[in-house]
Amino acid sequence: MNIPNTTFQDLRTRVTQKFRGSPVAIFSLMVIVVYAIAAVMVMLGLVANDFDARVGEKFMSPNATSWLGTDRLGRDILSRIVYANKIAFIVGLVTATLSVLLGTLLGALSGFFGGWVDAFIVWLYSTVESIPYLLLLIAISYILGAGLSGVYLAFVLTFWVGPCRIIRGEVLKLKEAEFVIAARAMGYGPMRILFRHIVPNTLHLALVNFTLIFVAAIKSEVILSYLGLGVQGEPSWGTMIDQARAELVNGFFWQIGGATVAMFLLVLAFNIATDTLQQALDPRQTR
Amino acid sequence: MSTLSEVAPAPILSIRDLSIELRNGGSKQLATKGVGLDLCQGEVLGLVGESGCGKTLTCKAIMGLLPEGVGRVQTGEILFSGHDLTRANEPTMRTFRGNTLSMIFQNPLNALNPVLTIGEQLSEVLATHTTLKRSEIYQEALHMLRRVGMPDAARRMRAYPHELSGGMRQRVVIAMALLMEPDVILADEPTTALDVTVQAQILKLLKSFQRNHNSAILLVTHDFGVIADMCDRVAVMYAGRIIETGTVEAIFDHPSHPYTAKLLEAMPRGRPVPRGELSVIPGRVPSNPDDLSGCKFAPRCERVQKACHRTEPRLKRVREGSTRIDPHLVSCFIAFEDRDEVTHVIE
Amino acid sequence: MIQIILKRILQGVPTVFGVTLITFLLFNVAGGDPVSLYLGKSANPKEIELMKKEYGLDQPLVSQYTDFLEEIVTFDFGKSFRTRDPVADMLIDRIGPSLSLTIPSLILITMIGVGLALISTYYRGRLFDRMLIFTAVTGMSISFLVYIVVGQYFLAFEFGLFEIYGYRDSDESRWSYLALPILIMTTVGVGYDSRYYRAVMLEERQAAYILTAHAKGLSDHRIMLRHILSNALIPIISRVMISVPFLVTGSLLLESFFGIPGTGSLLLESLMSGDLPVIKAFTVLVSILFVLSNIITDLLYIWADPRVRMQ
Amino acid sequence: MVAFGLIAACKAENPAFKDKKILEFAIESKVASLDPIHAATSYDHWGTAPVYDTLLQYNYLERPSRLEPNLVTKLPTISEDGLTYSFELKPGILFHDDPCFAGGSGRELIAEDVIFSIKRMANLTLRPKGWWIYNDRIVGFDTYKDRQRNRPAGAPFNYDESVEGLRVTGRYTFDLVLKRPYPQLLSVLAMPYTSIVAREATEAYPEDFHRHAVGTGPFILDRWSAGTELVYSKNPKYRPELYPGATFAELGDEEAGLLRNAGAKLPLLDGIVIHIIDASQPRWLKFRVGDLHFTTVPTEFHDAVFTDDSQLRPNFQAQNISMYKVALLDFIYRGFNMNDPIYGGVQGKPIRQAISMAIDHAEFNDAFYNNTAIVYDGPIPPGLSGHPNNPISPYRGPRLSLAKALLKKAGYPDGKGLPPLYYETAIGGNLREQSEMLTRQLAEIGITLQTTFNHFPELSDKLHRNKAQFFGIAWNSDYPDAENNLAMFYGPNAGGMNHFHYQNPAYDALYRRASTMIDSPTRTRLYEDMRDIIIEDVPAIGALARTRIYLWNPTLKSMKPSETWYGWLKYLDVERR
Repeated sequence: MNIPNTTFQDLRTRVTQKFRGSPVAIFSLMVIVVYAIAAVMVMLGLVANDFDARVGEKFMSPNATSWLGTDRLGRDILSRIVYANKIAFIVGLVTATLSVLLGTLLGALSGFFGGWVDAFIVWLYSTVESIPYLLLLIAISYILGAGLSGVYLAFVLTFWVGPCRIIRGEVLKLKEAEFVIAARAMGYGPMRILFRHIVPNTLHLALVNFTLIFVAAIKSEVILSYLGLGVQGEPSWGTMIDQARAELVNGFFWQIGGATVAMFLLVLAFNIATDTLQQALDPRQTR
Repeated sequence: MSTLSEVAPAPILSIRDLSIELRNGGSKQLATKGVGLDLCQGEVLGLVGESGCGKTLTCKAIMGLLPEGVGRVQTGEILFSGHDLTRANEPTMRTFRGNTLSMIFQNPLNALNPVLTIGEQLSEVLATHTTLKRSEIYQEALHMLRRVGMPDAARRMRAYPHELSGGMRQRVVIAMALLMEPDVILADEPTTALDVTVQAQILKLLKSFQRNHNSAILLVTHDFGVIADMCDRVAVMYAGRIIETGTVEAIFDHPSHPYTAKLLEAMPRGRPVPRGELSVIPGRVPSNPDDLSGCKFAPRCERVQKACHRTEPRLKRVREGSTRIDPHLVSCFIAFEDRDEVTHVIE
Repeated sequence: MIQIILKRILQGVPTVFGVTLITFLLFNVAGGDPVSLYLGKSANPKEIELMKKEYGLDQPLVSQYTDFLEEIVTFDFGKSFRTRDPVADMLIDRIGPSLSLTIPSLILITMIGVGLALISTYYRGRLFDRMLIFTAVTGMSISFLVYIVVGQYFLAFEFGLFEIYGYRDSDESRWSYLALPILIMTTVGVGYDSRYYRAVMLEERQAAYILTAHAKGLSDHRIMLRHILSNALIPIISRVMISVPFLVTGSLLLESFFGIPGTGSLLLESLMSGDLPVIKAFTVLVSILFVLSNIITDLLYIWADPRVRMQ
Repeated sequence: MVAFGLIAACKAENPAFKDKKILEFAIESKVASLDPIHAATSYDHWGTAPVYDTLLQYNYLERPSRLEPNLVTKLPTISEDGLTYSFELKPGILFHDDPCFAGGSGRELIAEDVIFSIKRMANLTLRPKGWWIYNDRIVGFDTYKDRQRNRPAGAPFNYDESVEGLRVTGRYTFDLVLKRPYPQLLSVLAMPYTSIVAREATEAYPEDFHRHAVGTGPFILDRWSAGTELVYSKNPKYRPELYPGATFAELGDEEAGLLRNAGAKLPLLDGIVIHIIDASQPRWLKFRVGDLHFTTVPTEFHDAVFTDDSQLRPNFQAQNISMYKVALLDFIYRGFNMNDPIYGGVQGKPIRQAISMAIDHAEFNDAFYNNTAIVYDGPIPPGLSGHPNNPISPYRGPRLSLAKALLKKAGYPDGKGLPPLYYETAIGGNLREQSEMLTRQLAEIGITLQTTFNHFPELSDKLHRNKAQFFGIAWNSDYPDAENNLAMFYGPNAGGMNHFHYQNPAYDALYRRASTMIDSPTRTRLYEDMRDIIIEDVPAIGALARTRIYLWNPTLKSMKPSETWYGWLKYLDVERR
């Protein structure tokens, strides 16, 4: 993305304008907010506390007490879906934050200092990139064992490449910008220039990458769950879909349907938000 | 219609009360308001003004190429060859474009498709508008390339745009525009991207073509030097409005709008001004002129009066520089403050 | 030309080297010990030690690594822990079915994706365009696993349109087994690709030379097909070429769900059973392919873009 | 999509199968090797059984399964001291035709072949998975193995060296001499590991004998497509063997049509196609559309098949689908690391007992097996002597108040002060949900369970290295003798099959005594004593025995499945295509 001579203020205005102009984008933001609130409520223990409790017979159809029926262990599916939302948010947030931080740090150092630092970091990410993403993901989580921490690490070690590459490119460009040259003329140290002057100007790119990775993490968790490597001990949409695969044949589609729809809405909202964000940040694209 | 128009030659392109609306996200604004221009056969009309005043948009509106979903003709008409171009459908527009009505764009590098050869980009104009055979098309295109002064033209036919220098690219762009010997050429700052010596050559080329074919040129520029060399008449635009129009002599000798005067002051005659230097007048062009009541130039005007802020002045005829066929019009209260003579009003 | 190619190949060497290092670190250093599996459930410590010795797993790490490098250079990856077949043979056996799945899918995805993008660019902002974007974003938001499970259950089982599972390596029957996996892969892929190509083309559409083309009075068809498409060719080539190494890796999920004996299912089996020789060989081969396809991409650029050709 | 449908509509019917009796079924995992000495899993057994023969086999109809001679004329004569077993092969048994034999035509099976096949178990370069069955059993076998192991590098394995306990006494006769009594030997000789192979074949295909199956069995391997299917055709030169008659039949066999082929020459089929389908959904769907003749019911699909009282649902009955339940020699348990400072040893005994009382196996049975499994106490599965038919354990759950009392007495009231219990289990199927249920049950008495899911190699590695604190796996008996299960708690087996690292001298003494005895009330009493020690000490909390449920479409005839052995495909019959 090429955003010539725009201040961060301009970007913020453009983003707000873009979102205001699109009802779909506003709707997507609302969905994200609702999900986020639900996730916080789960964390505070206000809702879905009974996700692990036996509330009835196994495989009950939707009824007055269990709106989406029960699973094999007689647990309330709706509670589990809501609870899994928390997991999705944690997985998404942790993965996206760490990946973007790591990617930005390495990308910034690489672009700014050049030389062997750059050579090393470029080598590192082109190496990681040339291993198929799913293979790397599975290999890492296989070695770390199933479970949440393995999932995080596998995701971060796989996903940092994207932001790193982009931030590096942007830093390379900004390095020559007038305000950077001015800062140099003021005699500021390289670290101050890099992290006070250059990196803040790449925040919009970090934001877009953040949303992209958030979605990628939620979707990849399903695949890992299918392979038995996903979240353990707590319900996640991935484990629910994986569990419910077999139930489709039995004629119980509440679990797979519910988890799919729940996940679909959040991912859709994030996709739309990301799109809107990208449009606002890169006005050349009128998507 | 006044009696004057009966004497003047019939315009080949006539713009009446053209208002172009721009949409940006949810907000709308008028980029031009009530623009009126007449272009006669064999005439070069200069359109001058700061960047963003609506010159290029006006040209695009004539071509029917306003950015889709963003720009729209709100009111007015553009008469050409018996059609109102603001209402003409795409197929009709296509028969005009590149044929009897052509346009030369500012930046010659961007105006050429980087992955097609010069030859193909020239030939496709002929392939679209004529029924010539391939070999004839090739000959025609090559001939035109030679006419615009392209050295080694036969070889250049197979070249890609990036293999040519800026001046040569602009020659290609001009060759494309001239291929069909159009009646009207819209030249949108055809030389601003080029260096001084090349500028002169390109302008000479345009001028000689115009003379030979008796074409009409609407020359968009902000360089009064170019105007002086090329044009018969001038229209000055500010904030989407024509604020002064008249013959080159009238404008240069009797600039009646403070804005025009400032522009001329800023540029000693005869010396070309590099792009961007026009904005020596303090202040900025209003971002949304319609938010401003009264004269749009008032905030920057040194001679501003109370009345200027109340109502927007309309174009009126001034005596100095007006001829029988080419009236000198200006929209400014102070231009008339000494005399309350109102001769003619053009909306 | 040959110099360019040689130079690019040399530039790829550090990447391949990096992949070997990562692979080695992942599996030999961080990974668990696969040996006990292969001795069966009645293994005893003595037998475990013996087998480690046999496979060189008791050697110092450095010499294990140099052995691994030697395997790569000689393209002799030894034998699978699990099946005892030479790894090279296993990969060769499995590559055919994977390619029969991935190549038609890639071709369909690209053709449909570019086609839809062209139509969408032509009708930008109108109903077709909005529908396409909506469908693509919706499609992208559904888990791949759901496509597979639901596709297999409804299309193949309930409606009986497709074979449920299996593969037979003969020209007549192969496609009847592959039809549904290819359909699923294409459906998912088209969503992503048409959106991407559309963005690319819309960007081209904004270019100044497109305005010139319009000003010349060219027809929309000519502008779409000759001017926009030829410029979009470069991003299209990039996108297609990026996918090329993944043609060989097949599809982990599709292959295991539909019983296609391709490299994807081989990889999954190997990962699940800790079959290190196969995993390592596979990873390194794919990274080599990745480097090679990058080189080919560069060469294609030269063909597609006169600007690159000059340099 | 229509176009795709059209492509798919030309269904892949194999013309070679026309008018033939071809059996098709699916197994859920790849066959890794068709070399019998590698045949460790039931999938390998399915793959090898059609091609190879063992000396002994089980009677097809009789239940409980009883050994009967297969390649031999009769069961072996056993010397007084129980150490020498004498066998006599049936004459005229031919190996399959194969280029490895002179003239390409299979030669006759002789006693040397049996001895050769046993010696292959000593060849560690072949990595025999069944190495343990002769380990420390046959006179001279272990020294032979050691000698060969230490042979100079590059030297070939010497099969010609004689072993004292492996004696050829004639063209068709041979003796096996044991170091000490090994009453399980007969069962072992019906295991696929001990299938008889031809030396010519192993030498002709040194690198890929595991893909070139050349045996004496009822079917010949035509094709083995990696990972997709195994295709067999009838062996036209199969020795004259007949379908068993009514003498062996159980009640109901006749009604089930199992005697219709009595006296017919085997095999009845023209060919077999074994599909390999690892995912359960497609395997099940393929059976439901009739592409497969029979299937086992994946546990996830029990609800689709059974009503809550484990009867077939009406739609299956309407389709004339038949069902047969095979009780598995199955021991599904949760085991402890007995070396653990808190949960292991003597100090951990009350905690283990409390945990045992917290676990409700009936709930597992209901949720995961639709009550088709059998819950029992101790390590001896149903059908074997020593198995308790009634609940006998005072620690069988759910007894929550007693469990809490025990914990309190041990100093951990309501689990307070107890560190979390780390549970190791495998990945796959519904093991995740199982662990969730276990977590919930243990939480009732205040014990926190933290589960780690492992790939099978990892799990077995942890078990071998004594790294698993608490673990859940299943043990399938290798042969129908409780000795196999009881060996899991024998001290010297620690680090091997004794995953618990359980050490109890009294138990070991009982085991040593019982392991050399043949089946007798005395031995059963010893088994029961050992069983009760395990129930009291709780190194393992048990147990469930799954019932494998076979369903078959009406096109399949004379089906009486068993998982004690897999050689019974030769008795099956299907409708012609």
